[in-house]
Amino acid sequence: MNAPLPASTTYAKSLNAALLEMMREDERIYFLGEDILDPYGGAFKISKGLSSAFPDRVITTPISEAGFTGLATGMALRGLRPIVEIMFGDFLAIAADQIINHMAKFVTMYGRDLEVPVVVRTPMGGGRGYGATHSQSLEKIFLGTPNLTVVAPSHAHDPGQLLRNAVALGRPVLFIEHKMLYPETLLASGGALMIEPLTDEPFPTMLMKNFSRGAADVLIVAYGGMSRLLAPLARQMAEEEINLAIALPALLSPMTVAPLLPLAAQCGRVLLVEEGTTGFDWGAEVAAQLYAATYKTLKAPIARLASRAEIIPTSTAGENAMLVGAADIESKILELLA
Amino acid sequence: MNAPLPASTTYAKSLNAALLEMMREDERIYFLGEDILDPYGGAFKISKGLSSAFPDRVITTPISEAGFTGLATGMALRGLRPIVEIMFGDFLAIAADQIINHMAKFVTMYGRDLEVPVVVRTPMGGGRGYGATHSQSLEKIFLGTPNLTVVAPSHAHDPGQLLRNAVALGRPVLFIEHKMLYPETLLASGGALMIEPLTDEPFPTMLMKNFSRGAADVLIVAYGGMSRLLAPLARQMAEEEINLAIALPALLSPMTVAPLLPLAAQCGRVLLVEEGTTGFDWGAEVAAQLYAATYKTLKAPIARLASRAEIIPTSTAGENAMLVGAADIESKILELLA
Amino acid sequence: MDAKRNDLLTGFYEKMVLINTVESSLLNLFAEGLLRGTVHTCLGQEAIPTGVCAALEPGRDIVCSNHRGHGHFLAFGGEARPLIAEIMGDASGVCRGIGGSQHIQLGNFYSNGILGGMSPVATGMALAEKRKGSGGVVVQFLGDGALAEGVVSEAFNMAALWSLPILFAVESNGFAQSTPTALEHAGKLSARGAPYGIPITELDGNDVLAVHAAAQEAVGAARGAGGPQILFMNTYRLGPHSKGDDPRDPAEIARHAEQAPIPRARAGLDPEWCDTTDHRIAAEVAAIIQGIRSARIAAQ
Amino acid sequence: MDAKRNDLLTGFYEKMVLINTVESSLLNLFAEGLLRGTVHTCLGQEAIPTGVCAALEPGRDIVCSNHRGHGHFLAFGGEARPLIAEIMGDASGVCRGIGGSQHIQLGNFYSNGILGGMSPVATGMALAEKRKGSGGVVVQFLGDGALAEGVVSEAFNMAALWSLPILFAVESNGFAQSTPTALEHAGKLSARGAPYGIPITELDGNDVLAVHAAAQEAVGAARGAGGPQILFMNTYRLGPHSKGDDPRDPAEIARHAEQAPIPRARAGLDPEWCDTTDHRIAAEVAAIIQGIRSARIAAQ
Ligand SMILES: Cc1ncc(C[n+]2csc(CCOP(=O)(O)OP(=O)(O)O)c2C)c(N)n1
Ligand SMILES: Cc1ncc(C[n+]2csc(CCOP(=O)(O)OP(=O)(O)O)c2C)c(N)n1
Ligand SMILES: [Mg+2]
Ligand SMILES: [Mg+2]
Repeated sequence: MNAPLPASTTYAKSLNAALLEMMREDERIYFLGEDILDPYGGAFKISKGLSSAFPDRVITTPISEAGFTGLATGMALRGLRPIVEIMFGDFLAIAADQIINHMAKFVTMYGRDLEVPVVVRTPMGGGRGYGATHSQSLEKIFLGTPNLTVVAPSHAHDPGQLLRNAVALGRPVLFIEHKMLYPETLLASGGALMIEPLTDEPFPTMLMKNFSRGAADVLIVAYGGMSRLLAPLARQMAEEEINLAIALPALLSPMTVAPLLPLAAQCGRVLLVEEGTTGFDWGAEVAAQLYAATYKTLKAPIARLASRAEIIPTSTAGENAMLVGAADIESKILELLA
Repeated sequence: MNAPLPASTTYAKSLNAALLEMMREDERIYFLGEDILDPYGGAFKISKGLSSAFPDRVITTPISEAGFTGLATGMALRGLRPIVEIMFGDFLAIAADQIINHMAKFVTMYGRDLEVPVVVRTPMGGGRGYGATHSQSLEKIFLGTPNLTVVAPSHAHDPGQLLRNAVALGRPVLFIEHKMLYPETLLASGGALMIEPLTDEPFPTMLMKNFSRGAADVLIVAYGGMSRLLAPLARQMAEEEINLAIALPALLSPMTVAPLLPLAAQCGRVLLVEEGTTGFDWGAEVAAQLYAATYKTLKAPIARLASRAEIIPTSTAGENAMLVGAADIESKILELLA
Repeated sequence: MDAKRNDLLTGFYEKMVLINTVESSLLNLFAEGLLRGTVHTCLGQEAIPTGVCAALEPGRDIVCSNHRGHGHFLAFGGEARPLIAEIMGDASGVCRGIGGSQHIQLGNFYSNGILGGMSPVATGMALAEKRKGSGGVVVQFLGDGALAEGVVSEAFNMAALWSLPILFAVESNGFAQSTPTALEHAGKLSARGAPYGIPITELDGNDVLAVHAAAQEAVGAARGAGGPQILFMNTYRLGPHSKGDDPRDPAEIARHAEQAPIPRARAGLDPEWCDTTDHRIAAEVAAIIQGIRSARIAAQ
Repeated sequence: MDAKRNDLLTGFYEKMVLINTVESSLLNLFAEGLLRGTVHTCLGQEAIPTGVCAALEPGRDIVCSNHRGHGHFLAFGGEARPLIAEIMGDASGVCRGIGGSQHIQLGNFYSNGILGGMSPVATGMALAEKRKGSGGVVVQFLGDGALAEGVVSEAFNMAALWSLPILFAVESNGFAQSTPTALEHAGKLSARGAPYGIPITELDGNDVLAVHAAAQEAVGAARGAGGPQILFMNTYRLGPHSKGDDPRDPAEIARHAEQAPIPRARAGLDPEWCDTTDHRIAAEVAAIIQGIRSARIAAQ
């Protein structure tokens, strides 16, 4: 199911290629969103070329996020397989009712399982100075929603393959892409880094290690855009002989920590990193589950890193101070090892 | 700030009386929502009498939850103090963008603190057979939103006083009322139960104990409607000589476990209970914080109870099986003590 | 009245009486404590589900209903027994007692309890049917109150923009819960779809033949690539909003009762046949309920 | 042209040139890498902010702006230096560099980056001003694309229902980002407010005197208890949507450039004075930017 990564493609290109391929293979797939037609091809160009190849199945929508998300749900209930693009993840809040009280409900609300094969993809995250309403990591409001699968590939994943798996799932998937990952070349093993899947699900957890002998000093669990900070940090720390095992789950919700337990037990020190604001975050659930499963066997309390619980400033200095950064991660690692 | 509870009033009456009083005292307070005018007085009758007393400041709205929530934000930015009723908490999802990307943002997004004194109150929860879209505990999607205070009084609180404090806060408050609490008489110390505030904030944590001598066997942390299950259970377990300390925080977010630590340390066994669906829930954050703060001193892993991660059935049998119930709590307590 | 018209009317009368009887029985069951939760009946509005759904082909057309959907379900061909069982929370219900009154699905029938929320979903279904070339038309039932939800406007725009086969069937009963239309809608409510270029027909929603004729025309237009249509049907709810209290003046209700769909249809039919029909249906519904009760008791 | 009209026009010309100069400078700064994030300029649309805001009293009236708000800010009396500094992410900016281009507030000016989302907020402000008896009027600037957001319809309804002092000022530039109006709106876009009973004036948004006259009338009506008003102003954006790529035909853009507000105003003024004014403002804006740069370098 998870084919080997094509050599040196970017995160954005992987998604774009998967879309083109899927639409070629399956007539039921439709692509919907704002400003997605060629030559523009979407605000982040993920749909570039799609409308030229499939003019009938690529539908540019009015600026009505709730409306066209609901539209996609209706299409999915009637046998099509729509993929929706929300231009910025921040706008998901507009479609929250359609996702929570419609799309996800239909799967089981009627006392039997209905197929609702719809994927909502969206770029999240800061780092580009877009300011308070265009930089958030709002996926956390959807975590734990019954019948909703939330997926966020890192660039150690093959995001295109994961998108294919999301479409194949037959149930609603919220597919989170960090906007800073788009231009990144997908990671592959090489140099100090070893990358391999830790699980073999449609949305696997990837394991990135910066050592080949010995054991990990710290297990880092992170997702999505955090791989952009963690890969260089892992390389750097390899030189300092700090052994990092970095688990990057793509499946955020529903979630189990089971695949992480051997690693957690092995190194006894765990750090969770996410870009969303701190408090009632992804890491809370991961930490709570990990603590319960490793009870009293860890060497130190689990460390959690997230961004400050504030709005995201536009200025570079403000944004850097507010968002979790590589320096924060580094000092937490050192703290854990102290 | 927290006056003594009036004798034997109900949760609903306490809210209603506070509203009448506040509107009498402060001309800036407006009350907005669907079907709130007399003689109907709101779907749950919380606004009964308000429109007769203050016809100009009680505004029945179109069925536009996003619209009138945004309306209230605008009023608050211009010096009024609106209180919004969302008829069922499930409909908050429709107003999510207005709450997250507007109301809460304005507080600090402009580089200075703006007053945004708006309270959004809403009934949540199941137990009445209203089915999948009228029974949820959706507050969890708003927990951790920067600049948003989420409050959920139990019936060991004085909900009317907490509502006054919410209005006085000068910042956006989401005020969650469990619909099964409305007819309940507010709890006061008496019989086997001792009730006292554990903290002295505007939104205090109440401590309910079912013993007067000795130490607690289990610390239960729960909020909102869970007090309805916990009070009788505590009385019953008093007879079985199982000592329960039940902490009922009213302030869900932002949250600190600091006031709970002495109790947690004392009994070493902690159970978290909430009605929302399991996973990425309120208890995840509480557990993660508690584990970190009590590191390796607890006698057992923290137990978490929540409802099943499914849609809420209408049938009595289905609803009872899906929602967390007194029997679930009881057996978890016994499990913890086994 | 010609024979065809008479045949139509007798069929509609039977359907309307069935709907009325089921709804009244549900209110009784609620009063008896045999039914929990909520139940919104369409007493007095029976002509709209009956007339509109008679213009549909259940095999390929689709109904998206709302909180007040029992009549839509029955008129679209749903059976009374599984519906009543569902609302009673019985495992033999059409959705195993899980959905309940506001969340029902069977075949091409779908309802949900979020006002207005089904409008874009229904629009998406219409898009799908159009693309699949099924010839199916979607009917989305909406109350007057629900027209204030922004997502309905978004659906109007999309449906018109892409010329989709959908009929927005507005049941304008002058109230949303306790609130009269004038307190929640500005301007001309029936014209809400006009700026989108959607053809609107406003009509007496208590005249079942008129409703049926208008629906046939609208569904035909939608099916024939005429794009979305709006029927704005004026009616009046004779029962309470859900169960229990009704703040309206009883005299006002009584005045409207005279103009309700069933008495109006009756006026064109043989009174004796009507009486027999009423009794027959009453007995059938009573038997259904008795059956559900007995099964329940047996299961205990 | 009479003297008063001439006075108005010279003032408007200066304001429009200021707006144009600031916007062009921002695009240059972006190209230079001195400005991050996003920047939506109103090049070619200068008449609307200028004409509308000239009809307001900044002390009591309120402006709710959108993503394309620099012109609104300057026309409503905001100063260029703190605006430019803000967009450059400088701590000396009007919102300390925290808000940035799309999130600006000062006095009675508020903007946000969620399309349509400010419509109900602005409506609430109008309700507050009405209840306080301040006599203030709220102007909510909206693009044509944003009219598809359901919450805008909800705001139209509430504003009309309660007869609130608000002017919805629609800047219809024929595009939303890359998408022409015809691909995202059905029917007659300018009529969207009609079913709510809101008076609508459609006009040439590139004629600053016409915009001003219409705005004066609309603001006056709103202030005088006439309820909400809509100005639907046709214009054309000469710059890219934000920075960078513009999929439109350059010939189309060039054609519209001739009809842009600044050349049109210029035609009624002394060309020599215009040149002097252009140079003066260019120099002023350049000096402001130089000042911010120097301060930055000094701080490093
Ligand atoms: C989004 C949403 N808001 C509010 C409600 C609560 N509610 C249920 S029915 C109703 C009134 C609906 O009025 P209308 O649309 O005219 O339909 P009617 O009940 O008159 O048939 C309300 C407010 C709801 N179910 N969904
Ligand atoms: C809710 C929301 N959806 C989408 C966007 C992204 N976006 C920013 S501007 C724009 C186009 C807006 O078009 P219009 O309203 O006509 O204003 P114009 O840019 O033409 O001035 C879009 C889609 C947004 N900011 N907010
Ligand atoms: Mg109605
Ligand atoms: Mg535009």
